[in-house]
Amino acid sequence: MNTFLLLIFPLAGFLIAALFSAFSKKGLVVGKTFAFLGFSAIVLVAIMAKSEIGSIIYGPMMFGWQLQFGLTAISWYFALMISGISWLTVVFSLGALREGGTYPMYYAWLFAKNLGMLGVILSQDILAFFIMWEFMSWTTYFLLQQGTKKARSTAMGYLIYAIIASMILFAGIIFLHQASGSFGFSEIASTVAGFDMRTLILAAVLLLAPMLIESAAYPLHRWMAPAYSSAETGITAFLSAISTRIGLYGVAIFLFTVLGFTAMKKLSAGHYFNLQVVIMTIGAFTMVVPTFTALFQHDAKKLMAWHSVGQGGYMLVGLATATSLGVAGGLFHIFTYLTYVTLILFCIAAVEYRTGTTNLNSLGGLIKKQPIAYVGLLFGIIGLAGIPPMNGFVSKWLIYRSLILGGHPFLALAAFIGTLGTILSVYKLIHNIFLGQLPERYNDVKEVGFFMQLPIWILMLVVLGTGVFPGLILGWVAKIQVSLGVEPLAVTLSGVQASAGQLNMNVVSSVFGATMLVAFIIFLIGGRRRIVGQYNNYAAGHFLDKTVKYNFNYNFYSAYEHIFGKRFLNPPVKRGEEGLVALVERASDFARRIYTGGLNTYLAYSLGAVILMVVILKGAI
Amino acid sequence: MTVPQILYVSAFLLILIGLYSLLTQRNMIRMIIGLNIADLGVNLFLVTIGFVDNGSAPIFRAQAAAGPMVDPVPQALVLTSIVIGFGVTALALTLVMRLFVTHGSIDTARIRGLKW
Amino acid sequence: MRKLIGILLIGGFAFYLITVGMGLFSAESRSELDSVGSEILATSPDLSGAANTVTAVVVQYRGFDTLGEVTVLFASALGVSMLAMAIRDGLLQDLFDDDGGFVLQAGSLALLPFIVLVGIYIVLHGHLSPGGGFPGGVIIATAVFVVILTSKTLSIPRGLINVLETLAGLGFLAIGFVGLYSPAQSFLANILPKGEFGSLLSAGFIPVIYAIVAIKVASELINIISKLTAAGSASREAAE
Amino acid sequence: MVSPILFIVVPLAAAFLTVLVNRNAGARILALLTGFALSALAWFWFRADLSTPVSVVIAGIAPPMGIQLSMDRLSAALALLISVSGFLVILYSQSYLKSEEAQSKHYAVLLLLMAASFGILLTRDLFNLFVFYEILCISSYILVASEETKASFEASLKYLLLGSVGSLFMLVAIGLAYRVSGSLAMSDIAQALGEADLSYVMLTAALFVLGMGIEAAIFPVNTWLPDAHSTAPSSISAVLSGFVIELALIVLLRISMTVFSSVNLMLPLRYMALAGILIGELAAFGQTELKRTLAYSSMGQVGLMLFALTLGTEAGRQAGMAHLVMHTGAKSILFLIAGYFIVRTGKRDIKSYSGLGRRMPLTGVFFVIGALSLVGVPPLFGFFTKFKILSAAAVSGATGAWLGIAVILLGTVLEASYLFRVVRTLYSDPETGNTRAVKGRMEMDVPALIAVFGFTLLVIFGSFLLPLIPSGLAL
Repeated sequence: MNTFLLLIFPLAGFLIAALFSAFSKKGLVVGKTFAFLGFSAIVLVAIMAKSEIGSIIYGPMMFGWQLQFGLTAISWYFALMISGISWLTVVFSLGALREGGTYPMYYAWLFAKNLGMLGVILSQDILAFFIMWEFMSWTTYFLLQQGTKKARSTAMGYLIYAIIASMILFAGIIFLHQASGSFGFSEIASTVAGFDMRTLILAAVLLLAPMLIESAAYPLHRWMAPAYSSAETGITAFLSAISTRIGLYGVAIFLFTVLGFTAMKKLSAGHYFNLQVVIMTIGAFTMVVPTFTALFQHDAKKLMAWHSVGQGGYMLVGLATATSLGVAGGLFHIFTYLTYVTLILFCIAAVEYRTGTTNLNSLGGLIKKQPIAYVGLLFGIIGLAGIPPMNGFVSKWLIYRSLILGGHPFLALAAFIGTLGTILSVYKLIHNIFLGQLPERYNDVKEVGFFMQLPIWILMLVVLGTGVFPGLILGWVAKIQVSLGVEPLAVTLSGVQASAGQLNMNVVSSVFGATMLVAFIIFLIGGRRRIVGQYNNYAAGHFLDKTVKYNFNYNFYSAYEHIFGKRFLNPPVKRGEEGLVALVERASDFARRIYTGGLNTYLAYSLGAVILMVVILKGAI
Repeated sequence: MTVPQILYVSAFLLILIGLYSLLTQRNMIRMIIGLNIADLGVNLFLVTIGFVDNGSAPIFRAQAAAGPMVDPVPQALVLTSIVIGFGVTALALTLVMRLFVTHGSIDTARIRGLKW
Repeated sequence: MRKLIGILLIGGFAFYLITVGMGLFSAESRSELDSVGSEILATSPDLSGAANTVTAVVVQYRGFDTLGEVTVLFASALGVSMLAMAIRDGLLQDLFDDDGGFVLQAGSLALLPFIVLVGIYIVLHGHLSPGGGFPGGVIIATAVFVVILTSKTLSIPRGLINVLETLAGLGFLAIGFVGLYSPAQSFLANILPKGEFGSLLSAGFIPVIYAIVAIKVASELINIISKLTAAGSASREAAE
Repeated sequence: MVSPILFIVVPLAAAFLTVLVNRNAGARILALLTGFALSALAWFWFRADLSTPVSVVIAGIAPPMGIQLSMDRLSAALALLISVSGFLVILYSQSYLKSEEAQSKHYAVLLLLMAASFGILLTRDLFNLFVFYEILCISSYILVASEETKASFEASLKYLLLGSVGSLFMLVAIGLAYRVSGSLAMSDIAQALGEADLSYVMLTAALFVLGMGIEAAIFPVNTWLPDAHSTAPSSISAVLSGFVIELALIVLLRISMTVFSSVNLMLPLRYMALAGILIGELAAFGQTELKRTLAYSSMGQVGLMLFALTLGTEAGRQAGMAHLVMHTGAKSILFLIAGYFIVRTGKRDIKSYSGLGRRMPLTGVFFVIGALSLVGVPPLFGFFTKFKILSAAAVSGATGAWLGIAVILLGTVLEASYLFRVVRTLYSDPETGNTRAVKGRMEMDVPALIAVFGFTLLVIFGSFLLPLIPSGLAL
């Protein structure tokens, strides 16, 4: 029943909100209230649905096949994340959305997107999966448009990638349906087990490529950062947190359930094609390249969007190891990343709400104006950088550990390099927004209101809480591993107690806390503090007054950028993308030129067609 | 060569001449004439199909004609085909008149506002 | 280049048309029909009562085609009148500007009744001899065309022609309906008495339909011609 | 007694009468009533038990001497489609044609076109088919030209000359067929051609298929389509794209599969279909005018239908016909709305429609729904038909089936990208100066809105029709 409601509530919400926005010009307050109530209901239903894991509900008949939906361990995990983040986004937007903005269908599309995502994770056969997948892609497109003017063209970029992904998946489903005669996961798995190598590779590519596009894996990632960063900031948070991770859900489901372990083993033993190596390599590139692209962004949202791409690489690598530690790390990283990216983006949104910009070159010094946003951002970036005691440390630890134990030194190296880039860029983020000189125009900036603070507080709590007691989440992750057929991780409340490695976060955080305490004590008793004004500066032996701009926020890391920014991080993929577009345009031009407008030519075509047809008919005998 | 063979060949030749002028002429009026020539060829072809050696017209008279009658069906078809050809030609000429007014030309190479 | 492509295509087409066609037609020397025509020839005198079998085929056996044919004419007349309506800028003014002079005008007017009479004769004898509604209708239209060519100030009674056109079309359909709801129970069934074979009043509804077709054809043709020559159009009258 | 012949006679009579009425209001009402009557008639036949086809012989003379019409399930379904969409288009024209002088003639020609469509559908006589085909062609030429712009005359004349060459080919083919069979009834010809010399049949088939294929817009002979569909009045574009080409396609397929069954026409047609999809979608991608884009998209969609119909399996045919119904709905929506945009802005370029979606919210939503269905997005009808086509292709084992799947999926990507470029423009901020050009009320007039809404309903709920769509292509 709750599973059913999990689909019905967003659907009803979508329809009601759409109707409401179609017939009412104003009424943002009503919309907000409705959305708050609706998403609260969805969260409640999602929590209560736990008892229904394993049950199946049947959807409508389609092509002679009864669509199946149901909860599994992994889909409950995702359902909680989806509904939770949606709820937080809605709470945040209670404060963040201003009257008079151009968000006619904001809540309607949010509901619809929820329906799409919940549908994808609840579907228990590939037909339902595909239908909900398409729905999700399209609603994302519409949701992305609820933002700036620029959002429309970047959303178009997303749409094209999404359509290509859908069409590949479409081909895969047609292919698997033709091969197995069924849409069910288990029937397909048993058919796939009997495939020969070539067919198996085809099936794997057709199923996994669209998931990799959706999760913005390396060479197919270029749509994501521009699209997400130009959306409304609450939406950016929501999308970065969970939307792309549905692709990873797909990878997990397809690898472990639809293709199955037999097929995966077969694919990973091949000499000329090794699935695991391919996915891990993709993951490694995704970890490194987008992270360093993020480093050189001058817009906070864009920077975070590039990190969303980069962090996906860790999750992908973790899942692809197919070991107990790695899968747990990948799955847990999805959760941890979700928490701190939302936290960071909410804090950025809070700053944007007051200052009207997310441009890192023009912000600065807001630490005293928006202290809560500062602390929230601090918590978030500590998590993002993978430093204890935040939860990001645990998930990254699991992934590193699995890579080292699994004998993938280069991957581990890539992961470390990625983390290095992350640390550098999050430093840029917090420095350019909150530290340094406060521009005078921001003298009147205040902290944001209650509704915008609430999600930040909640998320700070979660980031720290699940960092100190990772077992809260890891316990469920172990259950997911059981259901996927992976050996479960031995988990305690405070960490991991496996033979492959042990981690006690209580100890780690205590040590961390104690160290901090000691440092603080030393700071208190050691030096004498002198508080100076922000214009009390000097450079090159000269004191600087107000009139002189002394702002080293501007073009942060421009030296690094000069060394390797523009030269080799982006170009190959960018050139490929541009080349493809040019190719399509040229092909289109060629096709158009068939229609010359000359009547004689057209008549010649028809006569030629007759002759050609006779020739083909004769040849066909 | 028998009579029907001559007729078939001339019918085909007429069709080919008509099509050739459709393919190569740029003057719209000439193209319509070409269409009419080809139409003529088709009509001749249809009539020839009903041919019977020493056949007479399929009309019953008081004094019975000697020998067989030719097939009446193709003749009826040709009647229809001629009428249709007339209708199409009239419409085509009207359009050419309008085109001449709007484009100032009846050359297909110049009437290429719609392309690509 | 255009010619070369034209010749190549035509050559290819001719190759198939001649080889394939002639392969079959080379054996062509039939002393009797092997088609449905022979059945029609055998049944026509009884079934239709028309001496001219072609007429029987046109009006009765394939009467539906004739309805379609009349509709084609109707459609193209509609099209011509819709599209020619706007030819107002004297495109053809110089062509038709001169009248034919008194002799031709008077002569054409004098000829008018005779040409029409010939037309009517041909229409009415369509079931007996070559001729019928189509040629007859064309001849009647020719009478008007001759007058249009010679006279500058002819005003065509458009309203009357439209009414005739519509009534003829509806009449054709009505006869069809009579057949549908008569005991014969099929559209366009020939239910009128057949009369004596070979006489003027024979062959059931065939002369009636041919008369209707003649009216239709004549009125459509007059319509088309008068539109195409812009006869009686507002601009022409205004130009004078 | 309700005879199928009424399908042809009623619109014909109405067309004759309309000219006599010669008053715009009267003509409008008469056309509307006729459309409604035809829809009711079609509904009657659609609900009737047609497990054995109902045949009607004209003048009480059975074939081969006479002409036979036959109403089977396929014809009934298509007749319903034609009459309902004809009715909706007439409804739309009530507001669209307001400024036109010769409304009564316009409606008369439209009714003739409908009569001819039914004639083509029902007749089982090859020459009778030709006659109705000619009526269809001539009325299409007239309707295309009735926009009375420079471009529409050009398009109409090109269409006319190409179409005439096509009918010339058809007539030669009919002559050749009559020569070997001695009959004009399709069943007799089918039998005779089955025993005839193969190369003779090939020439006949090629001539017939490409002659009729001109109206059905199969790939190399569809050159008239982008011109004609883009310059015709939008209501007529909707008719031409909505059911005329589809109808010609179905009848063409029926004849290829029954009359010319001794040669493998499906193979060349399938390749032509694939070329059509690729060329059509690619060419549409590079267009800047909305209606021309839609016209090229029709070319691609025709290819899609033809591909499904030529797979040679039951499932393929059913999928093709379902897609045909879907395309009627979706393309009509898009063309009708495009017409509305042109009326409101006086411009044809996509970029001059910026911001219209916000000013006409309902219209904008309908446009998006139509576009989504054309692309094939799940809850809408288009997804079902596309899925059916692809799965039918996958199981058919026909030559080129997998190539076809790849081409179709590629075409879908292209289609989505150009259609949503339009949607993006509709919802972007209006250009300066654009506001001034928009005249009249912002939302459509009521009849037009109802018409578009009708097609939208079809596109949304069409999937429930799937089991009702027949697939038999028998004579």
